Amino acid sequence: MKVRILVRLKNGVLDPQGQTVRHALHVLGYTQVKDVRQGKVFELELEGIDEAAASRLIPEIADRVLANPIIESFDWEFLDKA
Amino acid sequence: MKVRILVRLKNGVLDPQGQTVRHALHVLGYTQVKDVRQGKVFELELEGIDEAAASRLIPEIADRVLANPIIESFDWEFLDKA
Amino acid sequence: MISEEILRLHNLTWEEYERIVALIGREPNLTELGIFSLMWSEHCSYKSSKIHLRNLPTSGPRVIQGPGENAGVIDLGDGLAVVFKIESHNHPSFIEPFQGAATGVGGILRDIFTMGARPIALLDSLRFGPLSDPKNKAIMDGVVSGISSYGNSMGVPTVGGEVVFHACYSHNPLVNVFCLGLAEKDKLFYARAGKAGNAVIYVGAKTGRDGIHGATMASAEFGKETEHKRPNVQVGDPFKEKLLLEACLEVMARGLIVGIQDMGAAGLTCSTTEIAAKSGTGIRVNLDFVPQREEDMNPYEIMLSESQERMLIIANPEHVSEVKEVFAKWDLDAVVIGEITQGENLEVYFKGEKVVDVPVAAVVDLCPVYERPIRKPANQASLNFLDIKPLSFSQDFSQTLLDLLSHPTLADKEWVFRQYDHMVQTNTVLLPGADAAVLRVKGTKKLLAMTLDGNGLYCYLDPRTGGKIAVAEAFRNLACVGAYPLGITNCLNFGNPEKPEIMWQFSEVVAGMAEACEAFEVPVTGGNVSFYNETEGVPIFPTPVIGAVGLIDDYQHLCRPGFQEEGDLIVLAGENKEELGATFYLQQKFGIERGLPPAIDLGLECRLHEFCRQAIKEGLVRSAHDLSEGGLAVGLAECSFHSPEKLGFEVKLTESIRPDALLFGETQSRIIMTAKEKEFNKLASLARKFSVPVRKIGRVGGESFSIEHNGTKLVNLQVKEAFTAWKNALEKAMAIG
Amino acid sequence: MKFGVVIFPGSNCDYDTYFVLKEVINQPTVFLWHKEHSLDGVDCVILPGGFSYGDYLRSGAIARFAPIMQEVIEFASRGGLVLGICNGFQILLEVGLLEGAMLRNKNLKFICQHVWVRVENNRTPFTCLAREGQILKIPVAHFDGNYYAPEATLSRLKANGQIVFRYCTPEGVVNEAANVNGSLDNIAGISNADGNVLGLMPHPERAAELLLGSEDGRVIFNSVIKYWEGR
Ligand SMILES: Nc1ncnc2c1ncn2[C@@H]1O[C@H](COP(=O)(O)OP(=O)(O)O)[C@@H](O)[C@H]1O
Ligand SMILES: [Mg+2]
Repeated sequence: MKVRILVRLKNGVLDPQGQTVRHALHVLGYTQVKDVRQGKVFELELEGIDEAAASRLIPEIADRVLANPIIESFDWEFLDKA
Repeated sequence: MKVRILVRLKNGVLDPQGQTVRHALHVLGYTQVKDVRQGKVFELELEGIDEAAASRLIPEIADRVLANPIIESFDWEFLDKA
Repeated sequence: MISEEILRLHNLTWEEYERIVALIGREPNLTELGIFSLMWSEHCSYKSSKIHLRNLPTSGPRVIQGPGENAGVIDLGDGLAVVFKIESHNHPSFIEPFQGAATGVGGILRDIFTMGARPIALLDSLRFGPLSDPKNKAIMDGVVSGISSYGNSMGVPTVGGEVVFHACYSHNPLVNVFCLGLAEKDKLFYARAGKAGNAVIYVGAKTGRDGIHGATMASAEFGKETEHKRPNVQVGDPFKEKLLLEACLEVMARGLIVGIQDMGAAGLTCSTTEIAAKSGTGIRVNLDFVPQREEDMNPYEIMLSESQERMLIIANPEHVSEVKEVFAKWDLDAVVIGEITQGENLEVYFKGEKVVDVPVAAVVDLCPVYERPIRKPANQASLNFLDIKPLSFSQDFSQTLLDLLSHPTLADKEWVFRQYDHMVQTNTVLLPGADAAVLRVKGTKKLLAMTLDGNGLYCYLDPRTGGKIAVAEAFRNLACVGAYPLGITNCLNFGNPEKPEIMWQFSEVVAGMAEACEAFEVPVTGGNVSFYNETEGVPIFPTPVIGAVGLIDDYQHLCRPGFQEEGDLIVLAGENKEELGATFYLQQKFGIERGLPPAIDLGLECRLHEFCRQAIKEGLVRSAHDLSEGGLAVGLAECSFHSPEKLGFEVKLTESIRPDALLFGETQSRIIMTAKEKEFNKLASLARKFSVPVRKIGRVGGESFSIEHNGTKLVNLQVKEAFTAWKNALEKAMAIG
Repeated sequence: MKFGVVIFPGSNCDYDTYFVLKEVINQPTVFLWHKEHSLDGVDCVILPGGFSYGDYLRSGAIARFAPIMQEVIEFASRGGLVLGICNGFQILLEVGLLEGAMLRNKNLKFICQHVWVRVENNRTPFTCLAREGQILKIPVAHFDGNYYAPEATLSRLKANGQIVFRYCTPEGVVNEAANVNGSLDNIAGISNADGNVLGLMPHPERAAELLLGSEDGRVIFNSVIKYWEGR
């Protein structure tokens, strides 16, 4: 079973990386890019666990380990449930 | 218009980040996690550009700026086409 | 079954192949061929350079280990030894700047701690193309962050180095990294196998398909296609290496191991064969036990992989479980993969089959040695011809000085070293930016000084003189902080050795270096050769980089480069001559890269250094700074920039030479000192003792730079303006957009 | 008094801190291993600088789960003195002993240099020998030192005097020019509400000997000793 977890800075928290990428894109002439936010993606391969249990496990892992709730929020999804 | 670009290490390229997270999860008892790959996510807000043009622009930006094509590959999708 | 095509892919010639067949008495299989191709590559075998390197002096009373091991070792006294070495990672850094430079740092660190030393300092010598090209900017940005990432994470301070820009390095950056470690003199470790039956233990990261053919890649000239056809790039894991460092030093301290060898550019191949060859034993390994990161790896891949952060340890079987415990403590794998044998072969097993069986001596010691043809380039004479008479020297010298100071090559390098943790380990006494980095040795009164120096243009125009100057300049930098040289390591960056002109440059540079080392009576304890630095047939300047290590016996005899106090005398030791060939000034102001580099008198140079150290020891000088690129005017400006209060100066000169040669000429054997007025007589008589000319040329003070020549004001510049230009130039050049 | 310096995998200022406490300040000092459950009877725990677990996930994010951290939390809740330096500060934030979080430096580069910080509160165990407003020259060396806290947290920190150090100019002016990494309100170090836990980004152990350019960091270690002796 594969899941994908996206961790992003919360709205309102300054994102210096995103800002720098945006600036770099503008310098290169990509002015259509109005805003950039940068975050992290984790792809986890799970074994020996069913869908329901995974649906409880993933938010726990994300909240406890992968994201820092003071500055970050997360989303997740199954990539395949095999 | 919003797009999301996922940048990940190519298969076979060592992923120290993912390995370290995996190790930490195991120590915490999350042994169902067989593998972890860590990557980056970029969310771009585009303006003054239509869908077709964006579909050409995004891969170009991803290849030139967001990803390091030597060790990373990318995927992208529209989040909304407004 | 071995075709011409396969040989070509392995960078082996037909003659070399025939030699392999003769040595092993049959045709090699593919894995065996891979093993030979790695170990017989230029990178590992030094087949083109060996006969020249033999001319370097390598012995001396303090030498514990000269060339031939992972790093050189010099006796420091107090039961301590310094272990140091330099390595290039030029090609990988061009392909992937961040990872290329990072793994370069990882590799040199392993070379040092393999010997039982704790790395205490890194220095980096970097050369890039002009920053006006965004590609060069990206390479530099990646290289600097790669070094920063790996070194900082390891907790080894990067305390110095050099950064030089020239078009010849545009598609061929030079990334040379130096590391120095400290060890107890009687607890050094070497690549030794001990007796038959000893266990061969694999420790550290798992093996993947990283950089297969990396060592072969480092020995092949760059072509356009490299831009597209990128080989498998290695990714560094500094965290794992930090654990490896601690675990290795722990098993060594506990006396649990017999020998150790890092897995560098040639991975398992190099470590297994070298350990056995150095001890005259055989070695047997079973690849099924090698920890693997990827699936379905074949013996060829496992033997040739360049995965980072791995080591091979030899231990008495009785100690294996304790070794494993130590590695487990640090969360690392330690797996017995084989044993030392009584035979003389490397035997490799895979899935129950013997897949390799070759004599280790053939692999390690019997690589052909080439005496490649040498020819002086046809255009050398015309390159050396320079008539400076037609060059106008009526110009705004203040502006010229400002221009030179704000060229990235001469400008402040803070943009670079601010990204390096240069203070971790709390030993750094002289921070980056000074003539040499200076570190204290905890528990003693001693200070160690280190510097990296090279000048490609000098070597291009006159490789022999360039080689001498590279050594002399490095030692001059040591002398200015009060240190005497203990030894050098060197990295020789050259073009394609199959071209006789390149081999001429190489042999001349090495001869020049040898002559200088002999004059100073300082040994060469190791180094590295990087050939094939060419892009589309155009070679870089021949660029030797000297890594010099010096000692100050008592920390009270440390001298700094910056002006100390208003009113101090400025004293010039050495003489100003009319030498403009090969100068930075001609290159920048007139676009001229011709003529001859400044002459060097090694006898005078030695005496100058002796004098400088003695004057520092006797407390006669308050600051000392050597003159090199940019000459007197740039040197004086630097003394001001390094002074805590940014003091200006007033200098009056009377030589009857061209004013531009006076200001910007790069005559050798010169040091700017400052002294109290009342000490000058003592200083002058000390100088006479060493037959070194010294002379008052001005005074420290004021808020401007003022240089007068026979009553004419040549330079009049506000310190603030010059400082700002010098300080901000690199940051500006590196800004995005 | 007895100091304990925790070693996490990837710590690299552990020995520097130990050296200063033991050899320069001459205090009994021991190392504490991250896998242990005992604090060995120490009176002050120091979480040193470095790159625990490579800082690969987030600085301090994995070290917070180390077995020894349970003991550190327990120790702190009993009023024990805990000092986090650089990576140690980041770990204290991640584990929740201090409030807020660290973002990447505003210039997205690692920064190593001497900085000046102003002592904003000298009524803590870590600053009791300093003058309020005293300016200390201490080096920083970090990638993630850009302190952030939500507004409510920041007001609380201010109201309680929990902001202990701010980046300032050599003259002591707290302004944007002195804010090396972009920290909220120039914050270089904070304490918990009780004042027994302190985290700071600058490295006092690198500023404890004149030979290395500054002795200003000693006041922090000396304060701890003074506080503990006068308890
Ligand atoms: N320019 C040089 N001068 C002197 N010795 C050199 C030079 N280049 C290489 N050597 C020595 O040759 C030996 C083999 O070098 P190298 O293959 O780089 O070592 P490693 O296997 O550790 O990478 C080393 O001891 C090195 O010091
Ligand atoms: Mg080696």
